[in-house]
Amino acid sequence: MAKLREGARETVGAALRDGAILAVGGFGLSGIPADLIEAVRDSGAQGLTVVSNNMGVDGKGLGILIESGQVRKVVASYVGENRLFAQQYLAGELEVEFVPQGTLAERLRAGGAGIPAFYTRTGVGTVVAEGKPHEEFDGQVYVQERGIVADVALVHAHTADTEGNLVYRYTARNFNPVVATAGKVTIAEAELIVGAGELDANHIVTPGVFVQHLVQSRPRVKDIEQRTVRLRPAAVAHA
Amino acid sequence: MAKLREGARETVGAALRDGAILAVGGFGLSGIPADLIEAVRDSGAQGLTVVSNNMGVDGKGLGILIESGQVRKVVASYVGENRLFAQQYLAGELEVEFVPQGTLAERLRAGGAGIPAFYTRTGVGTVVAEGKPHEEFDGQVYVQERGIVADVALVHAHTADTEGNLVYRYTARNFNPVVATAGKVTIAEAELIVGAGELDANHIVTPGVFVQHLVQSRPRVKDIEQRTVRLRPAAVAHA
Amino acid sequence: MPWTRDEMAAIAAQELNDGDYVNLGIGIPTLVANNLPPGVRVTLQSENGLLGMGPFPYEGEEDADLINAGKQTVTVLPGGSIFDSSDSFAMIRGGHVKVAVLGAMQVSAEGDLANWQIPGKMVKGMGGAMDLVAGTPRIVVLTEHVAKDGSPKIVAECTLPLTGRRVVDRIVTDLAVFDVVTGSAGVQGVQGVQGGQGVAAAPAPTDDDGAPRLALRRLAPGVGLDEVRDKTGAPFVVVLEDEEAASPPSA
Amino acid sequence: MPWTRDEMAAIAAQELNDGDYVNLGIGIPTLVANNLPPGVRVTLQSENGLLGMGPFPYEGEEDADLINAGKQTVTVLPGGSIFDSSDSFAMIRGGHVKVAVLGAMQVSAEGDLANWQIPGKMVKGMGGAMDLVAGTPRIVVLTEHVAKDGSPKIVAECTLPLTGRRVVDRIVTDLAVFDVVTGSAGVQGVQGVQGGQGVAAAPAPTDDDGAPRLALRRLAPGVGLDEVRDKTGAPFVVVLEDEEAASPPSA
Repeated sequence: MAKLREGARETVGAALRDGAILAVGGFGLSGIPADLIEAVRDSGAQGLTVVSNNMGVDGKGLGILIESGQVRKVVASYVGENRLFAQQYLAGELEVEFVPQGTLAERLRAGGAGIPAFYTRTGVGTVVAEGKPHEEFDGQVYVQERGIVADVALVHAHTADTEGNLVYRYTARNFNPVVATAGKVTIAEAELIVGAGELDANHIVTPGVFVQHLVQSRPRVKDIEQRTVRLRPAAVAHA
Repeated sequence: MAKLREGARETVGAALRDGAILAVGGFGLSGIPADLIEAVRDSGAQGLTVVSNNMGVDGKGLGILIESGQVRKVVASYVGENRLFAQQYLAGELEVEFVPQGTLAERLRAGGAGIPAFYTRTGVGTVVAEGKPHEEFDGQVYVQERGIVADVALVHAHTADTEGNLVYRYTARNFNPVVATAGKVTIAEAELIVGAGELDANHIVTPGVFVQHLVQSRPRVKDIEQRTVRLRPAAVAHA
Repeated sequence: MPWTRDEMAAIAAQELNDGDYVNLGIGIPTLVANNLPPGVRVTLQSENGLLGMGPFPYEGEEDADLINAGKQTVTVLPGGSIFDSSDSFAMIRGGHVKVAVLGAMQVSAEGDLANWQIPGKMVKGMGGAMDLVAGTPRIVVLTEHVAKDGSPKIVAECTLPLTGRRVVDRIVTDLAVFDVVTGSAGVQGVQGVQGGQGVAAAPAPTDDDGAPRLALRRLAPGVGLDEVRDKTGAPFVVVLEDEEAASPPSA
Repeated sequence: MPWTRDEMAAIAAQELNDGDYVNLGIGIPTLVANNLPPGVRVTLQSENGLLGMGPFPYEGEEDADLINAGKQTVTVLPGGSIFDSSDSFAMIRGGHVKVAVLGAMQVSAEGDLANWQIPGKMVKGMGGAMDLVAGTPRIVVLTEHVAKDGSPKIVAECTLPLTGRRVVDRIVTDLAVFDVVTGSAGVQGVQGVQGGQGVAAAPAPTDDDGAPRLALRRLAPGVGLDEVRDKTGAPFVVVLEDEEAASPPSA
């Protein structure tokens, strides 16, 4: 069964329906499936619920789906600086569910792992725990959080093989592996696609079983939100 | 802070107390921390609760702790062919809690991840769910299972660096990574120990934060429980 | 003539579609890998942390660090991957492995499975079987029709401790193939079979409470319905899926 | 004279022991890494999936695939490791990262922390802060003593939405250091300070219900107790930990 698909647009378009729950990998603008997000825009699917740690910035990353008005609800831990997002939110056009970052990661992992609910101390005594079941274990109070299963999951990998196995590069890994597990249909884009057996089985982060469709990402300069550098030590002169 | 220790015996002896809960990596005899298990025997610690997928075989792996009579309770998914184990169990000298393999893995992961309890379909309607809280989510009934935190966790890695980062080899990985997270004190043995930076940061499976002590394992021929092979195709004669 | 173990495995293998991820239990289920239909390539999962399990290694190439869930030395195919036990069962519990083929001590008419414990005798443990039957969308049981003492393995209700309740979808034995069906699913229209060798329509179990029930789907060549009835400890309806299995093509 | 931001960071850094795994929040907390006591080497965790975070890269070596939780380009030190977000928070929630140094909008006398939301203004989200305060054994808050409008950040009760309840262990400001203590813990024996510049014993808060309370531990050089009282919106006991900080050595 071939997982490799020709176009991001066709692949995402075929998988996405109006009102779908979409889980998207990435942290800030790092490791986001940029081609697949553009394909969501091009699909024209409306009323989407987007589950992702961040919502990009104005005009970049998931920000483009805010611009296009396709998002009905956002489930995220941090929505950063996105003016249009703020406008839509304040105008009541956008519903937002804030989820602590670790709880969000665990809810996605749980959804992918067949775990409908788990308990965490995170958020106990705060607004995020309001209305949720609480339970005491060994004298500590915990709040129950639910797993998240997405209709479609979109991830960005550095290298994939034709079996759908994925590896990531540095912190571009972030939410991608858990998002990959949480989709009923998972679509991965990869910068490099190699043949089966070219990745070391011991190094694979996302086994192919989680990936239904794979597309080659197109070359692009990756965005950096906070370009921070240090001065080079004075060069040592060599004779 | 140096994590590298000189002897398995001294390291385990210093960490272990009578009545301790011990979590041990490995699947069957594959990937077991053989030196560390011998060090437990040598420590003489009594009344141990041992959490491990299997209990070795007679005289091998965790079987040696059954022989030495140091184990009070076993938490495992499969205890295989271990006659002495059977004797001690039937004589009431040994308490056994059978836990489905996936639930055991998840309970160890949960314990290490600060999750006191989670829900699973596994075991619903069977003896393993008896007496445990049940809850319905989206029309399905699930049983609540608890995280496991061990006093001491013992794991076997293929390669470690001096920061305690671990990588494993093929299916000798098995329970080791989750066991490593579940110990208040985690002791790792490794076949090969390299300097910090010699392992690719992207390939590390167990980050050093989970490992308090590291010892070099001594060379030994690894046991194989079921040696299964196939016939080589007839050699092609070359001129 | 009852089916051989390889024939049984081949029947179970017909369940599998190209590209499926499959977990095969110890015993007869392992034979499924060698009896796949042409053009069907599946990826085998071993719950100790291996996807893309290959054949046994050549002699001298056994590796203690590369075993399957039955603790047998195996190989990993190109495109395979290694992961830890919690990730392995996340895969299983989450329903990502689509089919599991398992052995059985007993299967009930409602699809309950018992395959891990015989009280009074030594208890070995359930291993990963409880997770597999709870998490995997399709469970196929592959077993001899009767136990070594001749007693039925397919029973009205399991007397052995359960591995899972209402988890089995299909039972393949050396004598017959049964489906566990719910309500009228899968038994629409046909309430018996025409022709064949003494095969006659059986009344559906009268309880109509939505509980799953057994439907006989295939008989091994030359095996009669009476023999299957004799050796089966549970009521079943007869809804052969493939008349060619019981009678020669009519055209 | 109030402490500078680097001095504040150095005080917070005294919390850290050689070999500790530490998470530093955005803002002043990031300065802790540059102000460690001699001989103390700590490993920095960044909750987006990095352990062993190194300094910013040299210009031209920035890598969009290697950032910290503040979305700044960083480096990874030898011995560092990369993991996914669920593993990162397993580490945090499980208490394996021993100390977190965070900023604050408000801290209450009981150690409640508010640092993620100002209702009515735009809500940006809590990111990983709720997980960090819930899971990390020791939470140090590093903040200016008062807000930009001069109002106290240390308050009897937080009016802003909480990040966590009873989670803060120590507060380091530009004026003073406080501990959040429970019962008689940490305030045994000493009920005030001797000598110093107008520093006098303060009565312990009368409620003895086991709720945590604030203890003043250090004053910045030349900063008086009255100033700290004026600028602090919560009662506190005075139990200076280090008399040298308030008065010259007596011998």
